[in-house]
Amino acid sequence: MAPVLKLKNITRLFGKGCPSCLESTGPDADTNVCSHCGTVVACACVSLDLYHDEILGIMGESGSGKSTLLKTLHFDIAVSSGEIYFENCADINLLTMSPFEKRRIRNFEMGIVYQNPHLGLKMEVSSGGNVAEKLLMAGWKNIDKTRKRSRSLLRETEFPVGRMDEPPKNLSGGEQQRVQIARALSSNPKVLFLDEMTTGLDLSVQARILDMLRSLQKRFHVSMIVVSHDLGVIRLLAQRTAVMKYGRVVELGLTDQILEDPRHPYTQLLVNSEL
Amino acid sequence: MKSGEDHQTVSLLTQNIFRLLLDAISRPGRIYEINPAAVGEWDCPVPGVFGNGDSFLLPVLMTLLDKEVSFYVTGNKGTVQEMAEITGAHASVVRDADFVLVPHEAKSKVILEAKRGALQYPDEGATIIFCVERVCEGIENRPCIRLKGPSIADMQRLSITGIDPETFAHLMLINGAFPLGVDSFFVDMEGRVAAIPRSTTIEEVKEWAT
Amino acid sequence: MGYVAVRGGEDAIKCAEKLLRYQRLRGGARPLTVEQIEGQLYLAVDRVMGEGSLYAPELAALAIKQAVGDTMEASFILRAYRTTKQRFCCSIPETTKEMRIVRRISAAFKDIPGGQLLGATSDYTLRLLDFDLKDESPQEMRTFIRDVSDIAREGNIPDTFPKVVEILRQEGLLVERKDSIDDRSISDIARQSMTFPESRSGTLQAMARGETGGLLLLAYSNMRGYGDIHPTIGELRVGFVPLKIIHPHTGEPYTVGEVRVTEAEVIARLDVEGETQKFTMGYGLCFGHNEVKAISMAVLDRAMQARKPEMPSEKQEFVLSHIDGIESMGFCNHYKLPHYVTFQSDLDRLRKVKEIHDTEGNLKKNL
Amino acid sequence: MTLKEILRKTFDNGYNFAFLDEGAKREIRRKILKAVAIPGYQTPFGSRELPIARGWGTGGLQITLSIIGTGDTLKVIDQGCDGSVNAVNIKKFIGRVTGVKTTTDTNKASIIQTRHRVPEEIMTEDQILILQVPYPEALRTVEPEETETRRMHAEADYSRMWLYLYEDIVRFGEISIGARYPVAVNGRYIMDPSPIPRWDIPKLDRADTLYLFGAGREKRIYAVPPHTEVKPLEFEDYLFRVEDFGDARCRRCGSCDTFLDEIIDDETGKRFYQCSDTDYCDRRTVDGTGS
Repeated sequence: MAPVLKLKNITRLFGKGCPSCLESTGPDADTNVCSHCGTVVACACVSLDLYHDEILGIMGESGSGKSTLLKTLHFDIAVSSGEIYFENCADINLLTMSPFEKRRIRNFEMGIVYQNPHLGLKMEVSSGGNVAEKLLMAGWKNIDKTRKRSRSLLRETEFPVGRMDEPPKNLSGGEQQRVQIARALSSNPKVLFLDEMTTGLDLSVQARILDMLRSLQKRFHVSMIVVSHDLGVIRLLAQRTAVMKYGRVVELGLTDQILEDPRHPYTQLLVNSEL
Repeated sequence: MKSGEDHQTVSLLTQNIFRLLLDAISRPGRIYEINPAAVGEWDCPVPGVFGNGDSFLLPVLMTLLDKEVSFYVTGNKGTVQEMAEITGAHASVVRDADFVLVPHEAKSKVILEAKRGALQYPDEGATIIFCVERVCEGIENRPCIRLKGPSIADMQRLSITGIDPETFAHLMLINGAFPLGVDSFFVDMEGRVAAIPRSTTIEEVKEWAT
Repeated sequence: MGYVAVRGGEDAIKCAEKLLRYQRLRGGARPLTVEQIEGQLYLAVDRVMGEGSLYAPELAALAIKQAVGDTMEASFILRAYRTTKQRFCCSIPETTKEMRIVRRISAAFKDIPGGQLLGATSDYTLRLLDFDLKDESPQEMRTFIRDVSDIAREGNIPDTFPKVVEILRQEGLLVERKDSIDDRSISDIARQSMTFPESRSGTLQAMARGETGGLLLLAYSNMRGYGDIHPTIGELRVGFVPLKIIHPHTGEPYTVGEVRVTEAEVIARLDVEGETQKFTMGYGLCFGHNEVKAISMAVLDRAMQARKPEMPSEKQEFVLSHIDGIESMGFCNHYKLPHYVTFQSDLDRLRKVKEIHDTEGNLKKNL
Repeated sequence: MTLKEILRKTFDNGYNFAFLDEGAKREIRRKILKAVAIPGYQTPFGSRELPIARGWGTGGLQITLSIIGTGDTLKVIDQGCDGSVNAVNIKKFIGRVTGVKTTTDTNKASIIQTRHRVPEEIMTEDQILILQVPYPEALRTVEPEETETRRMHAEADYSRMWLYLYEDIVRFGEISIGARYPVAVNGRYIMDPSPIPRWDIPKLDRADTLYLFGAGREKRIYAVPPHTEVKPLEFEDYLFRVEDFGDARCRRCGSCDTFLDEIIDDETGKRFYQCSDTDYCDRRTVDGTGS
């Protein structure tokens, strides 16, 4: 079956770059800083496929490039080179599209939940408004219907709907993440990106949100990419997992297999340190 | 145009012509006429820019062009230097030109290369001035174009002769991605003027007799 | 009925104009001559020329008289006059290397090639009210002028001075600007609306005609830490630069006069270029003698080079949109115009909202 | 006055006909044509300083001066009133530098420059209405940066404006915008109609008249050509509404179908209403169409 999203050789450098950047960095070189020009190689030649109804995990330590990768997929950060193909856009590399088309795809085909809710939400606007914004973007012109839809989405995320007219700045961290999820799902997107979304939350809240995400994935038939440094999150959500280090994917496979029987020494280190 | 008074006369004449152009672009496809008497008062020789019969073109150019803008003339290159001297505008390649002049019956394909502006600044799209034999109100069942869009109450018919028949297909192509596009004026040999701004959709081109 | 009553307002306007003139003259003092203003209030004249963006000392002096000493208003009068003048040609871009200098200092070096030249400044004088000025007699003035003519004579001053920043440039310590001005691309903000990001020439023009106080405020916010470029004055010059145009007939450069300007080159904190650290520079130049303006301009010029603009003084759009005195003064004053129609419209909404609030209690239940 | 006399008069004053130099007029005229060709789009222009202050109508004035000719008849209003000090001042200035006829009669004017009102009289295709604009950017309410608002217009990315209206309704139960109500022009650009009351918004929609908008300080010109759709932003269940004067009537002409000024009587402290369009009110009073 064709993937929903296909990444080919996604590379992102921070710095001016030089011909030696790629070969002088990576797990073998044990660094992501180019020794010739000082450029940071955040992602290098990452190729991944995301399939229907799948949750793909990306794990690695901070600085492994996993968050940068996710942000390039959502067009938050430009790539240095690479291609992204999306099921609904035939054979067109999304990265060659106009800002206008990119925005349309991002608004209607994608959703994202950031670790930092300030990135995903307008803190002064009501929570319901934050969810409604994407509907308004799509041309909804009926307040009552918009509110009903926002309310039901918030209910799905187990948000206390009585507080939907309060701005996120008045809410707890867990509630803010629920608003982000409701907002991300409001346009019925094909793919959802989750960037360390439970990091920093209480363990009990974390567990409830993860459960809720699993059921939402089934109900909304949305494919997800979940970035986390937390093996627990990956284990609970992801069917397949990619392990990243210094901007490279060092291991890719079924999550169970990777966690039970890691091949790459780095993965082994990660898994063992977790135990 | 030396004394102050002559300067003032030009000032009023260009005002007059500008108002006509403003009316024309506000009501696409409608015909407006330059008063021949007004042009007669023009205190400078009015040579045909592209030869005889376009004596109304120069007043239009004087109204719109000056040293702040650039222009391009399709075909007939002989007039470029003269036009630059009279108007003060500088000649440029078609890609950069603020104004593109298409003489009588010249092939209009080159307008495909004219500036269409950027999404942030669509006003940078070029203004095209077509020098034609005759513009008149279109009559049903006769060769004419049908115009629709903002600025048009219902539908407006327009008939133009002495123009490359491909022009309208080109304009439709260029102005297909509103707000990008070009704005066109058609000036005929008897001083009649019509305009088709980029916002106007050219709906139907019946077989065209030139 | 307030404003509504002011129908037939023409009479009211005429009376207001008369009253203004009356206010100016009723003290009975001898009328100020334009010459006096031009000669003895020359810093005000310079400021008005800069902000009015027209180099015309006599007209600026006249504007100051007409504006009863309000330099903002005077700049406005001068700018409005300027706008009616057709532009026949542009002067040839000039470097300030040829500047005929009357004052020049550097804070970066103890001594500089060509030497420091203090010139006319009140920087080191005690700001004590000088009661002697109350009764300055023409006789005393003449004596004074004769006595000091030795100091004032410019014979000892070289024609030109080397540029201080050249020392750093030659050592390769200065970051060269990538957006330095190319002759062909000089924009003219008086004829084209600014767009952002604005070109460097447009940016410098906007600041050169900016309001001194406005520039100072923004630059000062930067100096205090809302942004922070740590400026050092590389060189501050006051002097005259030749004004040249291309002669319309011969096509040759032709000097038509000279203008007094103040120029500030501010060296600011280190920037990383490649692997080494370098200095960066901010530049300011304005009509007349106005050091606070030139320095503020240079500080802002440098601040706007910030890679990640965060503070107001670092944001080009913010700085350039708010420094024009004529615009900000006009808009501030426009709030004095009647607004009762819009106010009525707002009133209607407020009443409606209140009505909904009062009748439906908790309106959110309905939503 | 003959043409020559007019010319001599204005030129002897030391100023060009219509004050602006020919270069300035040509530039403004070119921008006006572009503005008409792209309805609702804000065209930047090299705004000139005028002898009246920024914010006092310099945008409208530059348009008027650029289009006006000796055959025109001019009317200037402020808040609907021909006699207000600012309107008189502007009219006097234009008269002085052009010598054109002026009028207070809406029907007789070929050019009307206005601040904050559209005349009550339905205007014809032979007339041009020029509105003075303090803030040309309708999106300024939601975004202070020009670079960003320009991008939003470029991409027709208006969700933040709609969100603003949504929030307004959530908080107040109604859209609480008074004047300067945002409109969509030709289904493309969101436009600031200048601070006219909502009462006047419907007059912009598919009108016979050309509307030109000038913002001098902000250096923008925009236009609503004749027969162009102008729709106030609204929701199906929260419709745009004009001002409601209840059963109030004009104290002078008795009108109940015009925009009214609410006035408090100095002596009695009582509230009464009067037409904001003074010319319309005057004519109704004379005609005896009033009560």
